[in-house]
Amino acid sequence: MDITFKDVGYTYQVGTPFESRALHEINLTLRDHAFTAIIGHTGSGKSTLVQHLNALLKPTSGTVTIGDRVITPETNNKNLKPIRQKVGMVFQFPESQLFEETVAKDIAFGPMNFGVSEEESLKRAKEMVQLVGLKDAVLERSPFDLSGGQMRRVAIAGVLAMKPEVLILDEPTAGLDPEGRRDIMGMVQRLHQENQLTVILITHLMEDVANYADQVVVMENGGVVKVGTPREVFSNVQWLRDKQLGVPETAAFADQLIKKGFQFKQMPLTETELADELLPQLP
Amino acid sequence: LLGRFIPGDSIVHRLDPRVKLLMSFYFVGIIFLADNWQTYLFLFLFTMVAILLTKIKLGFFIKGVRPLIWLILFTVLLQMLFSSGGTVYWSWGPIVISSYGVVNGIYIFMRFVLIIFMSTLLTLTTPPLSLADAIESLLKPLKVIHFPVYEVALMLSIALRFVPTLMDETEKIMNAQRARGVDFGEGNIFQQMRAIVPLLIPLFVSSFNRAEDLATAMEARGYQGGEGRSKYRVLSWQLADNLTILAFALVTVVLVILR
Amino acid sequence: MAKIIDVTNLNYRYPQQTEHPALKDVNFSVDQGEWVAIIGHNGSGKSTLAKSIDGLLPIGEGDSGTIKVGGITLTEDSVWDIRKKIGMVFQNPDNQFVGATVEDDVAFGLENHGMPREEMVTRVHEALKRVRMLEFAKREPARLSGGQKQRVAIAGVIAQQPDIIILDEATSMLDPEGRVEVLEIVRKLKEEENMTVLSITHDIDETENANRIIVLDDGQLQESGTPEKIFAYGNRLIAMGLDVPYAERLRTALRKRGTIVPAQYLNEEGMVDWLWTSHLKM
Amino acid sequence: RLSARSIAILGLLMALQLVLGKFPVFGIWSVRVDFVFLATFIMGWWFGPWWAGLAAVICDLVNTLILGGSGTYFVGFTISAFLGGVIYGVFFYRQNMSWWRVIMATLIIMLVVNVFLNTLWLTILYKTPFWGILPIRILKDLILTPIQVLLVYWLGTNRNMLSLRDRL
Repeated sequence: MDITFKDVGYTYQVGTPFESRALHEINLTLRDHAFTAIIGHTGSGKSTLVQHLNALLKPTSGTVTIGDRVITPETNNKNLKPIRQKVGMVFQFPESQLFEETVAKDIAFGPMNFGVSEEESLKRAKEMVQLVGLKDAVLERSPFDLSGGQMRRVAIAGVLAMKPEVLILDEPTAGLDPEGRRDIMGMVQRLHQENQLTVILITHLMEDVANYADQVVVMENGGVVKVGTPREVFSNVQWLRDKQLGVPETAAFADQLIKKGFQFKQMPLTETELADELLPQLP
Repeated sequence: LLGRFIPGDSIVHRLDPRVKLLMSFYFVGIIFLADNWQTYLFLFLFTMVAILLTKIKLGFFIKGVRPLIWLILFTVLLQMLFSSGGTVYWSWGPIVISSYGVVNGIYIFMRFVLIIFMSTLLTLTTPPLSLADAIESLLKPLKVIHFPVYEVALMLSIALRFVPTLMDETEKIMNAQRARGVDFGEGNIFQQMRAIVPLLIPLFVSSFNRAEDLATAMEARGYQGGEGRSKYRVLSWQLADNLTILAFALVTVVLVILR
Repeated sequence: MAKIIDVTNLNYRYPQQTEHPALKDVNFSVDQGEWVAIIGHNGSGKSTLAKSIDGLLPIGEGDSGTIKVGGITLTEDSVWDIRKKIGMVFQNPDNQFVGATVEDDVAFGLENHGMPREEMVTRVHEALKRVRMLEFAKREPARLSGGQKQRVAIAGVIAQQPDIIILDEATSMLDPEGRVEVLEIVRKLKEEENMTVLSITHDIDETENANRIIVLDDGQLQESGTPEKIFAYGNRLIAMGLDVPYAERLRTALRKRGTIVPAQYLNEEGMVDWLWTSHLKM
Repeated sequence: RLSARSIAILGLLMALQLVLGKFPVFGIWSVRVDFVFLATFIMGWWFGPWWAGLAAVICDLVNTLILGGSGTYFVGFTISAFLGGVIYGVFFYRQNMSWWRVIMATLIIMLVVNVFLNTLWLTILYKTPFWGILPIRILKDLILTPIQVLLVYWLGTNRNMLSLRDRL
């Protein structure tokens, strides 16, 4: 399911004194089965952009095409629900959406809203708990008795249980420790590779972009300023610095080495790539 | 962000919030004195002068009437239809439109409008925080009867400080649940009631967690009750404040004479 | 050097979770002017340790040990004096902002100590200037970024002029810019005021500034050493709740490919220099 | 004396009460249902009549004076707010939740506070004819009562809310 933006603009609180333009002239295609990372400063419009992907927001100008559904400013608010089942959204700090008395019920909540039977939903809950790396024993516990990292996984399981085709994650590892970050990102990568999920990731962590994404969208002041593969985007270290976007550690390190006279065929993005390229240049 | 305060530099803006608060209470009191067209006209003129002094457009004041418009129309209509006396213009069974009724209706309308204008004047010209300070300051005498003034003031300021935070949070949770297939405000009454469960529980839980964090931070910064605390924010009473009180006193005298 | 924090045989259990102790026999001390980073994965007891030093935890039966701050033993009577010596910055920028505006928040701690208003005004002004938030003095917290809110929290600490600043995962919820700003300010405070810093963190940049790193696991002190020593643990750092520094990752990757790499940990600069000199020898 | 913790929790609940007043999540016919009463109920349940009453008073002050809610400040409505908090406190503070308690508390608040007192205040303040608006008020409250009963009972027996109370 491709998602296409055509001349999309979005303005908050149109017609009030607080009117503010959050997006303008967005033209973008997010391909089926791709892993896209969206980067940019806080306030650059990333979160507004992704809320168009499951029709939580409708464009104030232009059109968003999600699979075979076309969303325009005139689209009726009803009947948007099927889109939200197909495009699952994990908000930042998603543990704040937990509310049920047990983990199982909370995970089953989403699918049941989309008409899946209770029995089937609870069965999915059991699957999803394993998928996000938790033990069956948590199913009957209150989600509020779990640790922060476990709550985060339950919340993600709650979205996965809807069996979406597209998974949007807004900084899914914010506030977690390195181990938790690695686990969550590993899980996302598995979902992408094994379950063929289209993944859209908002992140500040350039390492994650370099390691997992195959397309990067760079946003600034409500517009898209660059789209490309991680290597294309990260090759120009100076451009990244000018935009104050943060440079992946490998690229930054390689950049220092280039200044010292090292040469690389292409900009290395991970330490293994860098090591491979360094090997022939060392005694 | 909060409330309806419109920043400005008028003489009304600069008045001590305590004076504005007290006088807006007092105004509700003296409006009971109005009982004929002279008194109503006088109060109307007085209110208009006050509004003029704020340098804020009249439209903002009229907006304050909007939420009560049905109550106003309903009250005015009942007054007009069911009070008898004077010349009868039209009647049908118990329903009578008389000159007395029409005049009464107009008075009631004026009463509504004047009260709303005056309290709107307060909220438009006074920042929320100043009003909170004023409330605290005016509660202070209650310390004599062991009323927990400091604690209440602190709660009030915490409440004000967290309203925008919780507004954002509410919005966020609603979006998250919408993404999980919840429709807010749609369907029959039971569906609508069911829809708020996934909103309310997270809100209560998050408020509780925030409060715990906040309490820890407060204690880490040496908060041990209201005793012995000093205050960073101060209010200062000036000549204009005394003059305002004088003006209201004069209005009262005039009203009594005009009655 | 004088020990400004001295913890001996500290044992702690949370009232609700009596079966599992949060801290077991913890012993450690911090010197005046030292920057100590405490690391450990989530649930290892780091935050518990920080809070117990400030007397912020309810003490029950079976909790034992002594905590001395600036020579004073922490007791129910001395806790308020000790809190004056310590400024804490917590994880969630929103939940520690007490005041309705920036300046009110900075003044909150001073008000608690009954400081005369004139002095408060100068201290608030000075503190906001130090964290470069002066122009935001009248702002409400809802209009600030996470990093700005944390800077205000630090201003609140500065205004109280404590000897110690404890950062309890203070940068973990910030975006990269916010993180850099906050760390820069803390670094300056330490240099200019000789303030003692205790930072609980997962962030590698934060630990690089430290003089010493302490590793907690399951409520016990596992390890203590210079960043160089701790960073050399390579991939084991992840289980300790810390990222692996980039230079260390590269050193491991090169070693795996058979390159003879230096035996000890090198920081990034050191790594570049070493690569460069080896490169020249070719 | 109140601990920092209780002050913070009450302060946050007050903030929540103000926020809930701004989100009319649903309505039936033209009766707007907001959830302000749920925050008041929680304060009464957790902190007792005195604090719940006091907090409700402060919320009323904030709502009318600061947020510029409906109309003007009038001491009568403050009395109503106070009584609402007190009644929830009397019925639920350190008491077991039961259907009849919920029904009684809700009915008393509806009849005494909403129907009788609030109509009286309008009559005093705006000379609105008492008997003229009483039927409308009664009709509106007839619709609201069962909704409030259900929601209060549900919230008061919710496992997550109970565990929050245990953490107090």
